[in-house]
Amino acid sequence: MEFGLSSEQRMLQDAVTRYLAEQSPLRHVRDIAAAAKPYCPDVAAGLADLGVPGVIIPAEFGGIGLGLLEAALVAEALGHGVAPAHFAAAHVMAPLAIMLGGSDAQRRAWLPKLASGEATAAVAVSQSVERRDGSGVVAKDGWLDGTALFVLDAADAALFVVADNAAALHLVAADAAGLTQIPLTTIDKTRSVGELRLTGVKADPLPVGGAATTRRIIDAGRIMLAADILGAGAAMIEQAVAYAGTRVQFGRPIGSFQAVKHMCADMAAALEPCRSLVWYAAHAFDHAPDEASLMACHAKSHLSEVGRFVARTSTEVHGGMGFTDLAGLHYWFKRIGLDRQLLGGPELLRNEAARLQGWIAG
Amino acid sequence: MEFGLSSEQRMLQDAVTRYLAEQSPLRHVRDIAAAAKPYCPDVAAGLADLGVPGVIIPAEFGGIGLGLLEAALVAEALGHGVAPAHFAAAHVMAPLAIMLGGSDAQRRAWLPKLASGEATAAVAVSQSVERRDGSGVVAKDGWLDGTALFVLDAADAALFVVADNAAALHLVAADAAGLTQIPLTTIDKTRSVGELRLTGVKADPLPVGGAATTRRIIDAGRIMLAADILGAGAAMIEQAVAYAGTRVQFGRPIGSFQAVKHMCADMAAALEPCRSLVWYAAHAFDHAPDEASLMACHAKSHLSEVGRFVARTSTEVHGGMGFTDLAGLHYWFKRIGLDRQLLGGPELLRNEAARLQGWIAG
Amino acid sequence: MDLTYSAEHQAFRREVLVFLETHRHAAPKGGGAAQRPSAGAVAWQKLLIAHGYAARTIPKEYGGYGAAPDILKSRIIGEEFARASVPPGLQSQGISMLVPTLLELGTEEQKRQWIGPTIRGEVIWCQGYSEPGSGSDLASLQTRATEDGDDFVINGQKIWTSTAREADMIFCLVRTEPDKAKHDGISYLIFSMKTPGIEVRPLVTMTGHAEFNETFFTDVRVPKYQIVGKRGQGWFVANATLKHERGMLGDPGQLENRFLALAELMRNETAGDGRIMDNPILRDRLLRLQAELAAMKFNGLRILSASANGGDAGLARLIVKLQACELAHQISALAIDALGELGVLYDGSPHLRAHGAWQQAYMFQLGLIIGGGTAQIQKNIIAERGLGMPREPKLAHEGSRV
Amino acid sequence: MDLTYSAEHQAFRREVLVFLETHRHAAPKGGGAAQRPSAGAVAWQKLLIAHGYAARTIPKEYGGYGAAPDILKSRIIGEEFARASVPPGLQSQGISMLVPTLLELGTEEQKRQWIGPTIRGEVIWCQGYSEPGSGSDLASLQTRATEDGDDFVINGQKIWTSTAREADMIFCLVRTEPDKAKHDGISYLIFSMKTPGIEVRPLVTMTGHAEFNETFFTDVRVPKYQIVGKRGQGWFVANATLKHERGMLGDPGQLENRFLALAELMRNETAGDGRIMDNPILRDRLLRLQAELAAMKFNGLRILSASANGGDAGLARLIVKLQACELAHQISALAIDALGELGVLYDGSPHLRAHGAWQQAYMFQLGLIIGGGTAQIQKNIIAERGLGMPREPKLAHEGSRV
Repeated sequence: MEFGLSSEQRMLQDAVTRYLAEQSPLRHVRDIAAAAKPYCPDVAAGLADLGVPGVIIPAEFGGIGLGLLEAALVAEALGHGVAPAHFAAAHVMAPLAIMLGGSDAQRRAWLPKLASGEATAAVAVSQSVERRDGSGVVAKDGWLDGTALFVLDAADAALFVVADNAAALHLVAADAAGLTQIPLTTIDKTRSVGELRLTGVKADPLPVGGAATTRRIIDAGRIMLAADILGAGAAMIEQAVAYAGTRVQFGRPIGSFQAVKHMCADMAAALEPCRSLVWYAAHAFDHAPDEASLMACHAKSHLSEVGRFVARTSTEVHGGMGFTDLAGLHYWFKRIGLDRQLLGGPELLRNEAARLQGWIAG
Repeated sequence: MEFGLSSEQRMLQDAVTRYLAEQSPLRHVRDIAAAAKPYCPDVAAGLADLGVPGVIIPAEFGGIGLGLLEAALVAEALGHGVAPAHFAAAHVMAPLAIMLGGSDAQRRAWLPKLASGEATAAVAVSQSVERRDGSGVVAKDGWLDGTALFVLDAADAALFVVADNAAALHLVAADAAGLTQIPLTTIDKTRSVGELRLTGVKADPLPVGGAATTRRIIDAGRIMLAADILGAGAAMIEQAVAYAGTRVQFGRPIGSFQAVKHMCADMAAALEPCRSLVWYAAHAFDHAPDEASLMACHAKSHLSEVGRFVARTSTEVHGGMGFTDLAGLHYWFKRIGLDRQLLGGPELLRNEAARLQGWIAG
Repeated sequence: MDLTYSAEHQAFRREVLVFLETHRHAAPKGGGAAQRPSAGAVAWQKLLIAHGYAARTIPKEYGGYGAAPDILKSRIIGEEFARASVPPGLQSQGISMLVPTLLELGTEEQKRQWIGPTIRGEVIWCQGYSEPGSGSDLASLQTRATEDGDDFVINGQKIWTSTAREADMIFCLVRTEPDKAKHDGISYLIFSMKTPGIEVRPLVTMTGHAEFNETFFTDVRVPKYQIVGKRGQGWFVANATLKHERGMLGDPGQLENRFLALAELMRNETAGDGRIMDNPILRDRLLRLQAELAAMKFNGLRILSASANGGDAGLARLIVKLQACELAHQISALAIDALGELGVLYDGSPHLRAHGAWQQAYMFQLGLIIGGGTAQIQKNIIAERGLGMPREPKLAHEGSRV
Repeated sequence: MDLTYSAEHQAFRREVLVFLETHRHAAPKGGGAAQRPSAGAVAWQKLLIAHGYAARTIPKEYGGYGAAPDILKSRIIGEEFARASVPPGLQSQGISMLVPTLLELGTEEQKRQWIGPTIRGEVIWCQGYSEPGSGSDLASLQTRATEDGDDFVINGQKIWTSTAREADMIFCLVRTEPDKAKHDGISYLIFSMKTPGIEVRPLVTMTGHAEFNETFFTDVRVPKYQIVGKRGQGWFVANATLKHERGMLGDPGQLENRFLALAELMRNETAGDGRIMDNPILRDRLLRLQAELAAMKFNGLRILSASANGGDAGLARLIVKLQACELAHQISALAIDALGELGVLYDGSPHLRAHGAWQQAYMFQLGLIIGGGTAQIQKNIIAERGLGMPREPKLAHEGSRV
């Protein structure tokens, strides 16, 4: 009985945190953001050296074969460091889709490349979360046609894992005939989101599990986004506390004013239990599959609400400085803002959680 | 162009406030509460001397013939003083029902008695707001059968205004054959709520307006409850500010601590605009009937939310003392608690507001 | 992360189950939470102590079971008694607060005299800390104890003395050195509630019930040796006790039961044309609370793990009281809103649901948000101790602050 | 309560309508809000002044229209220009802040020199108050002006100088008496932004745009007579100006437009299987905001009535900034949530709705919550001035507080 992290787990997380602090400080994040290409190959290479791309890929395919909890710890570190890097889709959802849903041939073809970081894969499942007019992919007679919006970790992807309108998954190589990629620009300049247009693209379906596989990778993705918010939120609290300790107004550090102190206490009180919720959701994904979908909904929806509160409150603690680009706090603010809306906003997730428990029909 | 109160309006409100402060101080409210009969004939007589029972009844029937805004000012004063008295149903909804829906004979029979305070009338319309299993009144062939819950201002009523399941109104005298009255006990010991069981009671329908009359009196009742919360909430803020100014901890009045100060500021910032909302809703009831239902929904739902926040926060500012019976603050807390749930809780009212604007069907 | 139990703990759980199976017929009806336990409850308590299911880590020489501390075993006991709906060991301020204090700071004689009867439920205690003028600023207390020969003579008033009407004894903070700085002039005395000069008045709260009392002292004589710790050290003695009190609040098991009752209510009650659970707004609030509850529950497991490993979960522990009290209050608030008009019924009214428990809880939980350190004091603690933020600077005219 | 207008005001409204009908062809495109008005906008402004629809109460001798103050007429002008979508009179910090200050405290010469060109939009001003180290505690500002012959020589830095890049002139707070208590050592200077030694750097905010600037002063020489008020009285001069600024925030008309745009968005956009308006959770939030908006709108009418009668709405006025900024932010937050994934698009992305205005507003409004007195400072003001609560006691080591 041990609800906590092992020293190996801490080491993994610390390694990513330290790497980012050293190789991708705020200055570097700014440069990436300014270049309007929300993905940095150097950071990708550095993370690959730490084994990040293969974190959940089994050793037989060149990965390190860890669980979703370890992946969540990496996600938290990446959120904490507002890393201009792929992760939730490229290194968790996509490999998981192939591990769970792929044929032997598909696994052998892609998992080693994904594990080494030689190739990355993007994921297009937004339509399986919530239908949207003008979007959707039809699979018919071995061909794919349509549009997929909000494709995650899209930049430089060699492979796309695409859900069709029946929530079945297909592999589409980036150079497939009939495929057009369009980048979408979001508030968050540290992550890449895109659009795919498919016109008579040859389908390469993942044969195992069908919609159940899609469900699994969405659960995993939600937990990763929750962990990302956790890390980003924790970083925002740390920055607020540090700023409040040094910023002097009325002859005293603003952190000695009860109003500021209580804003920080409220943030900490809201976020700290979230850490355990994310740990448990990730743990349940591997070890208590019956609870996984529900816990993924809860983790993502609750972190979205707490994250919004923390993002705003930390900015307020920073006063005018928090509103400027000088402090750079907005990179975390926007990261949390993006996470909230991907793979289902909190209202949608809570409704899904009610259905999962049989409290309402559907 | 004058959005504010005339000196006559202020005088009316001040008169009720002063009367209650002198003749129904907290000590008296406690006695009434302890006696478990949430209605005080002495206070009723005193309010009758001020013209309260006839506030909206035309002069030709012995009332003072003022508008709903004046009624709202009285309601606010009664909430402020946690008056153990009838009002929203007995002196506004019931006379209004007869004024709008009654025949000449019904008006001549009842309005003079209601205006003088010689008789009071209770109102049973809960089922027209939201259906509830085990409740409902069927009108058939001139007879009423069924059960009406949450009858407002029930104690000592000589007359009941009862809505049937088609939202048409009927007058039922308290001594009608087949009528049984059952008191219901709520958290609020200053107001009277009851249940009616009707077994073959002779119906005396209000002939004019049908469900439209019911709609009007419910709008009026909601505005009165909103005004009641406004008064009770304002009293709770006043008490919190006064307590915080005298209670000393850590060598200073607790009101000098920023946390306490901001709790009071938050209460005031939330409640103060509500005053204008209540005024406008009451004004619209008489002068802009197209807006009246919507504004009644907004006033009641918004005051319910703000009222809950103020009730809780004022109690917290009082610390342990606010939780005891010694301070008596809970009389206001419970008054706000009862108001919230009567004639539709905030969620129901907001949904109704959306329908009224055609934003959803229904 | 390993949510399974070791072989030793699994074996221990089986032992507990066997005990429950064997002895549950002897358990008193109505649980062990009554303020003055019945003879049956005292007998049950003795049986629990003999088996190590109560007073488990209290040394044998003082009447306890004498086991080494093992927080997981304590949890297993709690879990299995709850699951079997068998009353667990007695809970009282004497057991949770006085006994640990005596163990830490009492004289050998005090330990031998008081611990045994207290843990067996034979002696009931009340706590005399708060005063009408000293709430958040407890150290400003004014109840005076002046020396007179071999006695202290006590005059003053305490409030929130929850079991004062039933109690045999009181552990009480008094000011013995009025000239010293406020934290240094306090002593911790224990004395009989039957001592002449003590008057207890029930304190009715907003729930309409007298869950607490006010206790008045007029020339109450207490022999000087009935002090715990040294004269003037009462503040530090009391803080040792307060530390133990904090652990009592925010039990996620209890919160979970309230939540499940709420979910059931929303599935079973109807309003308008459907079940309350079909109201999307109220349902959304329910699910929000469920996520928060899950977070608090796993946060509790994290604290437990940290303690079991001899560590301290830090911030995760400091936020428990604030968050758990708020969550409990919000659960009750939703229940009241879900019931609508039925939710305001009280005091045995017709149509009352759950005997009015939701309204009562809603109000009592507001008291818990305030009591035992208001939400504002909790936030100061979280910010200063948990986040290391600067304390309020000293005032121009003032001495020190807690 | 009378929401109709008097005969005089109804006649005035007709006059305004006639003017609009006659002259609207001459109005500049794109409104009058540009920071450096075009020649067309300046011409339009002159026409408005000539008819009393801008600079209405500024005395004739300083270039204004010279009407007696009538807040209802001002409101009628505002309403009808907005309804007709015709650009109203210029708005700028020079017009709203400097001009009233000069009228109140300037010398006759200063009034004659600056008010006319400022109200006509020929001279643009920026405000030099805040510094990186002096935000909430504005009076702690450190920009120094030392005497040298007939000049002050200024060194230091200002921040949030919103129109510094376009401005001809600055009104600026500087510390002239470093030895005096902090509020007593400040002077209010006006000088040209073309003075040697001034450097302006755009200040990018979280929206990605440079809505503000930082302004640096290195040995900037300003003749001593360019002071407003007396030396060392700058704090009091500035407070007169700040009083005027507060009136600018929280326009319910603008809030209402945002709300209507949000309601339209929710009726027109779809998600899942229906319109967003059919999502009960998001709809419930919309209706909550509508009720708050109505309360703020009528609160605004109440303030207007009080002012028209020469009174002060007190608390009703003090809470406006806090509530209106929060409401604006919540309206944008709901729009983003309603759009879901579409709501995070920005910067000209494909599928972007409303040119990204919702996200930009969401962020900019957070800036407004902070700027011009943070929410915390607003709450201090509400509590102390509105509710009469005690101020923070003085600190042991400290002087005074704003």
